[in-house]
Amino acid sequence: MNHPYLPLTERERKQMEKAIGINSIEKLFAMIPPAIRNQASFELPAYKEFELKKIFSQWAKENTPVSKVISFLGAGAYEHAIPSALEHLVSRSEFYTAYTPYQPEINQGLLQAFFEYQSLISDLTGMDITNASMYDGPTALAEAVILALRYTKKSEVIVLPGLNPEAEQVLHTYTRNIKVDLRCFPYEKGNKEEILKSALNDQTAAVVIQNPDFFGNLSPLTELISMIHDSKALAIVYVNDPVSLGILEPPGTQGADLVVGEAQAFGLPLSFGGPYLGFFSAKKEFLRNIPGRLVGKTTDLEGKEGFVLTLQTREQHIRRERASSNICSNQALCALAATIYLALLGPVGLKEVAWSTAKNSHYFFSQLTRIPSIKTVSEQPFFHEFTINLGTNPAKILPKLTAKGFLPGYSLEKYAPEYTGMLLLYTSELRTKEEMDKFCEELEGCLP
Amino acid sequence: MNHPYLPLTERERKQMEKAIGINSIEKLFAMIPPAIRNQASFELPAYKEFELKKIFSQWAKENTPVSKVISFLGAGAYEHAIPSALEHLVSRSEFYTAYTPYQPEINQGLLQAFFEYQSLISDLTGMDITNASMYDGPTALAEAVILALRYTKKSEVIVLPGLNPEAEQVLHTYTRNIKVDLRCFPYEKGNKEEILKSALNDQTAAVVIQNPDFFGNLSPLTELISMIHDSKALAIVYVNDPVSLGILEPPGTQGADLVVGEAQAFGLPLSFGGPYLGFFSAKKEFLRNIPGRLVGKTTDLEGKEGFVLTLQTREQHIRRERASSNICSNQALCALAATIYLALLGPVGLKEVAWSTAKNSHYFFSQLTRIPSIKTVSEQPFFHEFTINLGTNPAKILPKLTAKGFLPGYSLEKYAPEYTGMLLLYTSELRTKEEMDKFCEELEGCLP
Amino acid sequence: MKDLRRPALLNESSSPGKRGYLPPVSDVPELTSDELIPSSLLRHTPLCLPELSEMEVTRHFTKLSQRSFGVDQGFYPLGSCTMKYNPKFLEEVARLSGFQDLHPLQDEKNIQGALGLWHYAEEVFSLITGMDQFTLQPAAGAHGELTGLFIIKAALEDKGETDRDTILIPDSAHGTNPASAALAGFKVQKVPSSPEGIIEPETLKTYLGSNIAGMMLTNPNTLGLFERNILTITKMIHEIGGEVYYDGANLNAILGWARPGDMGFDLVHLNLHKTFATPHGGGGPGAGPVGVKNHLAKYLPVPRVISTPQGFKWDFDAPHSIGKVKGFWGHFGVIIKALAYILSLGSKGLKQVSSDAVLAANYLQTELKEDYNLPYDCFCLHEFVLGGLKEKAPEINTLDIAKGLMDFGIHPPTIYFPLIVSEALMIEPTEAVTLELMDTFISVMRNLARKAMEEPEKLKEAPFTTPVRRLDEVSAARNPILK
Amino acid sequence: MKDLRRPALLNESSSPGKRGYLPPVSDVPELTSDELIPSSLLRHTPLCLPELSEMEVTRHFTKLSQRSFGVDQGFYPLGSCTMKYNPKFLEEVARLSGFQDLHPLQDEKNIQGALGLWHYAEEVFSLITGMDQFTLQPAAGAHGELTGLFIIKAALEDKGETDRDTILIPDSAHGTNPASAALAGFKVQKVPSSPEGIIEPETLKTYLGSNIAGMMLTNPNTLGLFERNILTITKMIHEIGGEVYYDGANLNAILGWARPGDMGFDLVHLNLHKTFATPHGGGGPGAGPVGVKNHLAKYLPVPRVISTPQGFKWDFDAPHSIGKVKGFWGHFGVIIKALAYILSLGSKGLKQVSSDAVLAANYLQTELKEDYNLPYDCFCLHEFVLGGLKEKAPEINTLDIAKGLMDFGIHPPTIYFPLIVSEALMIEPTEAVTLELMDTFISVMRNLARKAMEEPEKLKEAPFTTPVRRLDEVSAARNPILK
Ligand SMILES: Cc1ncc(COP(=O)(O)O)c(C=O)c1O
Ligand SMILES: Cc1ncc(COP(=O)(O)O)c(C=O)c1O
Repeated sequence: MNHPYLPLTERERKQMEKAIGINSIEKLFAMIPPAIRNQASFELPAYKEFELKKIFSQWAKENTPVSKVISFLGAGAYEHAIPSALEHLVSRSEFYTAYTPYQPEINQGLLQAFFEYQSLISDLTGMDITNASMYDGPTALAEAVILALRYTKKSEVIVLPGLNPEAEQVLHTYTRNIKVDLRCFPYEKGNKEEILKSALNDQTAAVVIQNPDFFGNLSPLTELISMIHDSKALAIVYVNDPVSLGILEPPGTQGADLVVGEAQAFGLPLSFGGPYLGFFSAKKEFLRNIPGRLVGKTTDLEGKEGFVLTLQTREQHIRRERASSNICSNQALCALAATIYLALLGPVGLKEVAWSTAKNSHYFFSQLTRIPSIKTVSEQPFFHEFTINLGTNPAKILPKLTAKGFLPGYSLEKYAPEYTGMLLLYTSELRTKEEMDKFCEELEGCLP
Repeated sequence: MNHPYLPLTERERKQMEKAIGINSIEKLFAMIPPAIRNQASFELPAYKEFELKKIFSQWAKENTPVSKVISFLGAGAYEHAIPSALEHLVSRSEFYTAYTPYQPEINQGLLQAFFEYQSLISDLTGMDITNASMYDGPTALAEAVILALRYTKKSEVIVLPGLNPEAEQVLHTYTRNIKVDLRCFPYEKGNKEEILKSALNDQTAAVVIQNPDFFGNLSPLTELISMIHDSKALAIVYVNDPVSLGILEPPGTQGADLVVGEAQAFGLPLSFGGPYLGFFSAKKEFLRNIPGRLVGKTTDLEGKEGFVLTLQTREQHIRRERASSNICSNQALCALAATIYLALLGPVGLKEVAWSTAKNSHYFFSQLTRIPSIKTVSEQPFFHEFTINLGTNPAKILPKLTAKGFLPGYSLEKYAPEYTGMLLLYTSELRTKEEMDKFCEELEGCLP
Repeated sequence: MKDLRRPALLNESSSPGKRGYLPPVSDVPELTSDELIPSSLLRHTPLCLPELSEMEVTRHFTKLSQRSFGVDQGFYPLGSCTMKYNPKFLEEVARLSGFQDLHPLQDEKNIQGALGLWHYAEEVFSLITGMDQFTLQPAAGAHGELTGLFIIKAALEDKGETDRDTILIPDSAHGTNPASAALAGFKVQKVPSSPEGIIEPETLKTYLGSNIAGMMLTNPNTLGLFERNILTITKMIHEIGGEVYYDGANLNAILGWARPGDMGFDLVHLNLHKTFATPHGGGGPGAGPVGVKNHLAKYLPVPRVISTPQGFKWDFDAPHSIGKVKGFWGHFGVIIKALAYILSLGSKGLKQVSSDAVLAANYLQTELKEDYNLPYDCFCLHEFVLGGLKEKAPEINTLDIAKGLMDFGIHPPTIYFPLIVSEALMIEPTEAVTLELMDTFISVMRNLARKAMEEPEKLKEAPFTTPVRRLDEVSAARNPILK
Repeated sequence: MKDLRRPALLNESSSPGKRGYLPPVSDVPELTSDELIPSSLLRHTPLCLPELSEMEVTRHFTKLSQRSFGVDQGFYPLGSCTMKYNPKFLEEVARLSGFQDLHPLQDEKNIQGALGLWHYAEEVFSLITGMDQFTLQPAAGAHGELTGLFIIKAALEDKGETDRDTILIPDSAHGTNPASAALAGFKVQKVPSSPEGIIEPETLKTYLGSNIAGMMLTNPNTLGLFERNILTITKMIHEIGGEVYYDGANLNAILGWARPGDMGFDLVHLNLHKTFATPHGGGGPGAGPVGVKNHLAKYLPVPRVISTPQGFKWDFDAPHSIGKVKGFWGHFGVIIKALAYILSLGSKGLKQVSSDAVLAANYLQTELKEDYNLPYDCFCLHEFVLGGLKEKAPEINTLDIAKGLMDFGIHPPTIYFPLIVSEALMIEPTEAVTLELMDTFISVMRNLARKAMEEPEKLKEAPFTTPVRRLDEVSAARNPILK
């Protein structure tokens, strides 16, 4: 068989068989019990490249990408403009066809890129150290909570209201088999300070605060964290769109012990939910407890600066069942994309993106809440996402807006049935005044 | 002003001005007469990248690409399947952002690629030498004719019927200012042998034969060329789709002196007519007369093999008004694409493409000519394109086929009014039996 | 004087005012920042991102790329990692806007193509592995393991067998196996391999007991050897009420020749970034779909894609599910590529993949065992493990051989793994290799064996031709500089 | 032993049976090849294309790319060539299927976007240059020259002034100018530059006569100097009935500061691959649109795009046209990129482009003239020409300096051009340069000047760090191996 992905030819196969001393490839598989071998066959068609292009294009066509509509949907995955240069650079095949750079001398490029990534994320979060990436935000959070439990040797974790439901669910899955009392508080249960005040106790290992929270609102981190520290618990801040860190005071300077989150917003396409990019930053006291890979700077035998994977004794391939985590492959290429994104945007660009999303959302909020039947849900400050109450069943409204070419936000009844009628709306920097005005007009027209 | 394409900052500009000893950039332009400077201003808007994406996407959307229809349009530009790997490799920025490799030591990659291109094209055409590319087929032909005139010092050129009209027009433009008698023969004027027999004389510098010709037909090159050589004229063979050389005996082994043509079919997108790829092959006796760049193999001071631009004394930058041509920038990246195409296809793949187009066209021809009112135009063998006579005014028929999602070939009335009713049809390897049958059915339905 | 070929750190070229990209800027009526967000929440700590033009960013990362080694750069026989060629077509198809620009929370109506592809991919993986049901949610192999172990946990809880707290794992296993088991709340019991490098039922028997929740196995194992007692092993585990987990990292050896489902495995993960040619990305993203037999299907993560008369839908209704193991649904971008790869080869092609991979490994093993120790001397499957130099060159160890290879443009094999072979060199050529390349590799390896005897001091200093020479890893760990 | 880092020739890795791509294959009822095409016409000579897998092709060309030097690799101050940064966005936009997959002969109805873009691009070029009408047909700068000269010829014939057979060209001109003039059937008369490096009316006067068809000029000229007598010069040529042609290769110096149309030029070509950032592609494709004043518009090549109430149309109706200078319409793919570049900068940005390019050139000139001869010591525009080392190192010439630069990761400037400066080093930093890079370049150039004195033998052997060392060009030309 000759195929573009199979470089050996029949003649070469024969030649190799001869060198090995066999007369048929079957010999090499002879140790597989016949019962198994006889069952192994299955039928799958083979298509040529140009046929597959048609097949996959057809699948692609049966979807409506956000680029073809006007989207106000965020809720944990955030559309942003992606620079062309990013696409170009991240597609360099030296990067994407490489493995984890275990062999530093021929992989200085990747190692330096991850080192840059660690530096940039540490700068943004205001933390001492950042690892080379996690699978995504929710798993990063789960690992942070596990770290906190192990580190503090306490067993209770408080999750303040407003944690992204994806993250909350993953946290539940990950902690189901360890001794922990996970205390999650619903949004209605009063404000975060009050909840914290009553819930904190000497068994509290850590408190999880998402900021901006799932509903878009901002919390006074400094105050919350100081309460947490007063209880000798660790403060874990979860960031779902780190663009916010361009204009918000970083959790690190406000005392956070661990800052984890989802960095898809840094130049990764929405991609139907993945691959995304979990980040994990910590104070340096947790250096030997954090999961994942770390790249460090060192020198070579001639004294030249270089980069290596370091502190690997924390990791599964060395410490096995006592490792800080089981993570092996991570999201390296996504971390590279985020690094390129930040390098292209720079401080001014990132601030522009952050302010634009914030300005758009505040304008949008003000226009929407002018509509008489629409109710405000919260008085708290928000960043680029907010919740309104339509005061009616969205199932009657949203399909009409969809038909007009809008992706009308996230209907919170999916989050919890008692939230029916509430809509979570996100405005990226791509949205224009005209689009938002149009949406308000159409929405008003749909409302009873 | 700060812009992603302008790396200097205001502070740096000031610093540089200071180093130069000026206090304003205006000083550097002071030698431009004020009258000119005052007129120079014009207004053009500036858009950001994401805005331009929208603007250009809009322009793109106002076109119907062949990928969205079923195309039987060839007539000098040929749709073929393009491998993904080609796109990827030709987009490596080391290649596309480089200049002509005047400095060989840091450009061995480009030079080797052009050397490979020369080798592959020489192999295909059966010729001794091939230059590193020309602007396109038509200009390559014009330069070949000029070479022949200069070389033979004779003044008459015979153009056998069936030369692509684009090439013919360019040939006219290029030769209008030199002493030449360009004798072009219309298609009705009998067969090529007869024309040749009567037209050849001792003033004939060269004869131009397109094979397969514009109407798709194949000529007996060996016989024609031997007649030409009997008259001491040069035989110039023009190839408009070199895919044909995968299965046809090469012009070189049949005696051609110069083989030139258009190699767009080797992996270049249709791109609305350009950039394409002119190729220029010759017998070695013309080595010092051919236009364009040549890459040669040599050794470095340690004896390692390497590549350089060579025989540059033919070229404009050295010989100036006595150069073999004025060409400077050529179609380097297109030649690279063709090289990658041929490397990916290999002899088997290229033959498959050639045979598939040939089989499709012969099937299509047989099905079309079964329709009673459709007439055959020629009895000659053809390759992947052929002409039929609709026996009616195409203006009534073609729009209906277009509305059904077809690009129904090339209406030869555009070529010459007396050809009204004739249709030139091309079938690439991408066409399927089903598509051809459907076309026949629809066409028959449209005919009176 | 600066060496321009060396990429500086991004910050070193930063200069205030330079822009690399101009993002869209809001066009709504201006409000002051304070009216938007209380100043107490705004950033007062300076933001130190670098300021660079597009050209500088492009040059920087282009330089970094040229100091990296991927499959496109050359031979990459990194054992266990299956560094096969990543067809360019996969990249193109995954970048279609109809895939790439989908928000995970869009209405099912508008993502029928994505859901259909998803569903089909699950079916295809079931077919290839002989399993009943698949989840595509896990992000990588280790994550698949964790998911599988969560499932085992959930099943045990369901059955009230919570005192089954131990997972058996061979001593040759990959580090993620014990680490995943621990993270899922299990104890780990190591099972020693026999002198033939495989698990013997006799040995296994001694570890069985009512505390055993199950066993994790790779087959072929990390020595590249097929666990030929596999049917006995899975039967033994089943008999004591355990589940058997298949670590799919080595599936590349047996495509079309054997299926974990048929061997008696209850759970399996795939490494799409190994077996199915999706690029490793310098360390990720991968994808680690998990397949189970029917009795475990109800525990799979939510949601599942189901086909209904009204089209494909997400199904969240799974009361026994372990829940979610990551945000949203899985690595869609990776899954597309794997499916495209599978469909370009079909069942016949996939079997040829394994045939060629195994043939290549045996060819190399045959040729290299003259100069290098081969602790398990028998036919291997897709990879084999050498135990350092045959003729002991006292100063030279496996690390030196690895470094020496770099000077010939070859990526070193996996070294010092599996742990049960001393001075291990774990070599996996994959099917994506030419005979010419293997012959060159063989001659380079022989040459290094000779050098180890003749010029050990020199080899000890390799590599010579890389942008940096051997790096001081000890001081990197002792005094970590991480930003 | 093969060095895997050295790319072999394609044929050397060929092995019968390997496939790199599987094209579509016809599904019509089978006919024998003979029934299709007479066997006498079929290929009997073997076809020697290489047989390789996709992986090998990918690795081959990836290796070749890594042995090539483009703008993305580093500083590229190649004078006259304007090696500015090629924004990545231009590539993306030109690859849209709605542009890339258009057949040139499609119905006008289905290509309104393409024609609209074309028409707009013509208008934009007119605006920038101050010309009246543009053709986008020419394939490159030299091709634009040829087109312009054909137009002059046609106009002369029209007026019956066929004895105007001579074109005046400064001695500093690029080689394509005289070569194009000759190819268009003109005689060439060289006009010497003054000691100040420009054309003096006094000198010019002596060449004027009734045989003069016109003059070609670059402004700023190839020395980077503005022809400050330009208004006098164009007037003088017009007075004797000639046309003045502007070689636009140096337009990057004066965008927004001066327009050839306002200087009195009758024809101008643009090098989109220089001034407007379309990539050079390792030697092409470029594009060389030609603009003319109204009196020459009727001679422009056919077809032109016209805007009608029914939409855009191709207009072939031009009885005075010179005809076509290339197949179809022009380098559409290149034109898209140039327009995208122009619109991302706007008029203000374009003026800043030239301001920065000129500032950078003057900065380098100021800093380098200490160690290198500066034959024309005055402010330059976008480039300047050095005349070798100031302190004569007898063994070292400009070629050695060029080769020496390579070892620092810098592309050498243009050398030995223009011909009127001995040991010429023609330096054009463009606006796409950082101050940091220029300062490094300056220190490298100083270092080389020192080396020329201190270690001339060493410098004579440079480069040392490139994949090959100095190549034997003499034997390449004496004994040409071209395949
Ligand atoms: C045998 C084996 N198991 C598990 C893994 C972990 O897979 P991943 O890196 O995708 O998490 C690997 C990866 O190298 C492996 O080789
Ligand atoms: C001054 C000048 N004129 C003309 C040309 C020719 O342009 P092209 O290479 O596009 O044909 C060049 C190219 O270097 C040039 O520098």
